[in-house]
Amino acid sequence: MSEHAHPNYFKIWAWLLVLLSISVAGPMLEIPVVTLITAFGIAIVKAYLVARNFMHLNVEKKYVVYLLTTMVVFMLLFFAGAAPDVMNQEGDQWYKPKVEAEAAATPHH
Amino acid sequence: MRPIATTRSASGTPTGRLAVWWVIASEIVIFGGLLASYIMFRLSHPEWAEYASHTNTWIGAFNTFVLLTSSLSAVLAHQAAEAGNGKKAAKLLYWTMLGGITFAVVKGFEWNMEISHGFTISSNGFWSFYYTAAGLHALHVIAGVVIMGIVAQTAKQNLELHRVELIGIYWHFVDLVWIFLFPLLYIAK
Amino acid sequence: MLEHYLPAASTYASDIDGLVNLIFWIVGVWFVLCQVVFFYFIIKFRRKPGVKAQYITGEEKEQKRWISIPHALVLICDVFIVYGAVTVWVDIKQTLPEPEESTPVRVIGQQWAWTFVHAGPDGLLDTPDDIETVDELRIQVNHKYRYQLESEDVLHNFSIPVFRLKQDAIPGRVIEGWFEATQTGTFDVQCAEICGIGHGIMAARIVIEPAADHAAWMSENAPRTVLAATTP
Amino acid sequence: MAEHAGEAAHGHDGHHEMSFWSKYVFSTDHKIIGMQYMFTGMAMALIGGFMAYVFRMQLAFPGEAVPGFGGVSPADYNSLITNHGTIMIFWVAMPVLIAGFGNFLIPLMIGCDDMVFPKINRLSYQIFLLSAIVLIVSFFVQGGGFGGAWTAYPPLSAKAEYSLTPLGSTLWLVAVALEFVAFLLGGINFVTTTMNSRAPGMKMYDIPMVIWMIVVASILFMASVGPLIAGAVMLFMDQNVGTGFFDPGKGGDPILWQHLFWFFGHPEVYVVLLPAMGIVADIMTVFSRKKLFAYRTVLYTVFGTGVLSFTVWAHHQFIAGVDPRMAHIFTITTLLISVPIAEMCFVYIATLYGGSIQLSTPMLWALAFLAEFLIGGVTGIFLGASGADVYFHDTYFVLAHFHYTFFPIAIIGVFAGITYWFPKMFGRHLSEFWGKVHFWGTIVAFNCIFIPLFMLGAAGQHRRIYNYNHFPDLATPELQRLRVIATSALLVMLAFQAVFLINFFYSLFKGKKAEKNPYNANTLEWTAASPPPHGNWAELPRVYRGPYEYSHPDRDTDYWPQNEPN
Repeated sequence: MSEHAHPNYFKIWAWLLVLLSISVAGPMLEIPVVTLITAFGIAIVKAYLVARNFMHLNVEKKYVVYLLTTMVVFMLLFFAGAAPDVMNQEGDQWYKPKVEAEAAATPHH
Repeated sequence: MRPIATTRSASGTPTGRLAVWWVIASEIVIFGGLLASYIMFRLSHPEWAEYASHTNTWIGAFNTFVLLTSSLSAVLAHQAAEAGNGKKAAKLLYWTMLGGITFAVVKGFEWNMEISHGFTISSNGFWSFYYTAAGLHALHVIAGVVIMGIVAQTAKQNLELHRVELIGIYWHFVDLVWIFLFPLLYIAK
Repeated sequence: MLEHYLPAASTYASDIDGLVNLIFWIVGVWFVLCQVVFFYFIIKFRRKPGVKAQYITGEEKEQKRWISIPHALVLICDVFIVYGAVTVWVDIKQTLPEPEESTPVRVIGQQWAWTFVHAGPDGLLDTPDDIETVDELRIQVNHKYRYQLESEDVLHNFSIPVFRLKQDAIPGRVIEGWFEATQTGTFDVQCAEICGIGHGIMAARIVIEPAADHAAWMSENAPRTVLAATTP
Repeated sequence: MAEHAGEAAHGHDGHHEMSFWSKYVFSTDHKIIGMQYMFTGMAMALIGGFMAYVFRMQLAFPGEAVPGFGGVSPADYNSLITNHGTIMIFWVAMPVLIAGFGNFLIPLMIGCDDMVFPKINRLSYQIFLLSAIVLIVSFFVQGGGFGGAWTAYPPLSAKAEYSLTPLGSTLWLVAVALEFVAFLLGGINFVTTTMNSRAPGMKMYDIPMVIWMIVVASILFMASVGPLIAGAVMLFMDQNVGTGFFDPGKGGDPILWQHLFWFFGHPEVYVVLLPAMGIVADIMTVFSRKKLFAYRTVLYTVFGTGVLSFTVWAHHQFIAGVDPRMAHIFTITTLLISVPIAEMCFVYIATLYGGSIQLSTPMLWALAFLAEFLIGGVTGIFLGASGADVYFHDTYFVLAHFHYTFFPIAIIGVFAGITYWFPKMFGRHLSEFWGKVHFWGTIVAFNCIFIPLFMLGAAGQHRRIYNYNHFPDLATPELQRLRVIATSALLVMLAFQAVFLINFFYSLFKGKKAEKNPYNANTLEWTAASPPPHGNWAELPRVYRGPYEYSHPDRDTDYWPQNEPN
């Protein structure tokens, strides 16, 4: 580990801050698509920068990257399996009646 | 005394670091499960956008800034530890801890403010997720700060310097989780 | 095989029984085959003095065949089972009879009783002639019914073994399905999802009667709510 | 790494006298921790078995006071079945099979002196013990133990007004969550140890199958338990602070819990299955003096099973209100996973071919595992096929099916392992004769318990009912006779466990002394003393070949230990 040249950590930090400002500024345009990109697209870029340079995944053994990616893929799989029931309001032969409007209207204790 | 087993490295990755990767792998699925559930609910409840508009983006952004900066000092501590400079590494770890503490204190104020405005954990689904996800993350921050204190203590005496890297990797992961929590809880409105 | 234990009283009960038989024979053959070979090996290759075991790596192609051919055969059998399962499933869970040729019935589970809202003589729910009963479902034989399954509190499961029908009732969700009885009689309705300490007493009966009897029961009970006596 | 220098310098930390406490209670030695897990697991198995006795008695003789327990109320009954399931899976199968054998075997079989993190290992056991205590406490709190089934589906588990066990459900959840933490710590230790601390020369394909399987099981556990931990946090909040994650009235969804639970719950089946499969592989090769048939194929089927196990979870929810279209996908994946498992069984049968089989007690258990597990495997097909599951869901058919998988795993597999490694663990032999008496008594009685339950399931008897008198179609004398047969067989089986316990404890102190390698086995643990001292070997072994070189044609002896240069 000690042989490789270190990236300039300050530079990466500066980039992260720039990206942070963009993600905060994005919603001010009030265009949903732009917000989506500035919020989540930039989160992915930030995560990539941190994982690659701060966690040193760029010089770590490849199987570690595969391991972590596999975990993320499992979560996508979970999402794909659960979303048809949890996320939808209706499906094949079932629907969720609108109880929620009432529940939201009643004050919570 | 440390067993010989700990000093072997058949996989090419030092044992401590390997273990940290496995810890992070198991943490990914913990946060992953929680966030996947949140996203499902969020997409099926358009009205949550309205609830989310009561969060304070500026506080969230400030905390993101604090965590990103503390990640920088953590990685610099790792660099110092690699160079064999335990004193410097410890000092940088103290800065990182300060970042973590700042994060937690700001979070405390933020929650206090929100609860006093009536947004409690049982107000509605959004706030339940808001407090649960951020709370789980904050527990990780606090645990990180405590462990970092122990690591810094030994690093100061130039002992167990490899631990500086290990706690650093964990800290970056905590930072990474927040990078996703920030847009999910604050920006998406 | 299932008919040995209880009658098949719905149109799709025999489909399920057929699927169960299909699976039984497919896996049965595999099972018997495996066990016969297994016990044959155990008996044949018992330790004998002076006889050394063979050295077989199992890594060579002609050895691996002993595994890969059964492997492929299992896969083929799986295709048949999947085909059978999917057809039966689509019929039971994904097909709804047309409203004109069927009658709706609302089934509501709660701790620890079933409430059945019969459509009454007009064949429509949520009209004044609805007949509400507790723990007794009355239907007409050879007639299609569409059920709307709801739950008031926790999970329940609307299960009629003679129909081979099961469906969870979930609070916050309405689930639809259908059945058509093929023989008359009185049978059990179960709750097949644990629902608290009264789960064991959450029993109901389904009464399947000829069209004339059913019509008579409806006209007798139509306007007012009837609380049927619960089974002991 | 310069730290390798330490390897030669590692003398033995002398034989300074250790007190009983530091030697057996707060030890960091992997063997002692393994024993702690194993004995705790056995104690919990007795509790779980007692629960089975009480509720089976209630079913056979409804309403009559059960000797040793008294009358069984519906609340008692629910709590008994819930905790029987929870204990047998989380506090028996997992600690004994993975943590017990894993701790004992991994360092010994890969040739190192301990786990890589001995203190974390100790912490793992302590958390586990705490979780067991919390669970036991939960039976005695006000309102009684949790009675919402081991799957803990909300809203029943989430609200005290539904479950009527306000404290019991929360303590149950806390106990399960603590247990997960213990196994995460243990699992990280197992995986890291096996990846990094193998003896010099031990390559990937030289690792004994049982170690591979325990490691893959640990990885499966780590990768699948996360969502359930998140779910447990959410359920805890629902129970105690009034959130509504699973409450439809507050915008939540009870189905979400089922997904979180089964996303873990199905891989969990393989988490416990694989170590048992591994134990059986090692025993079968030793007692048939055969090389394991197609080692690599077995390994690939294990990986295949592992990956596929993440894609099948919703077959537990076919009729639980999930969208019916999803059932097709999960039927296909479920039937696909039958392929690698069937292949594993074929490989094991093929391993016997041309062998020199000795029917010793461990071998009997290993063979019985395969014979009985096949029944569990083939009956699973009925449940994985969505159309047939419409009928079988929640019947005793399901119950009998998974007992035909879990019993071979958690009981037969464990007995195989204990009888096989007993000489290594304690330096003494178990009695073969009483071992065989125990074997036949257990196996015959086991089948007499669960075959009647298959029939009851086919007759439509649904689960978790304390008294079938309320269901006229199920209250027939014919079916009641089957219930009585099952209960009687259970009593016989439980009685035979006394034979084991007496044999075990007698042999522990008075058994015949065991030499280093009583079975002429190849793997490294048999090159250490019986029982191995702290640090396992005076000089750590090197490895030159795979673990299953039995009856090699070039050798006079029929075994070829891994550590012999030639």
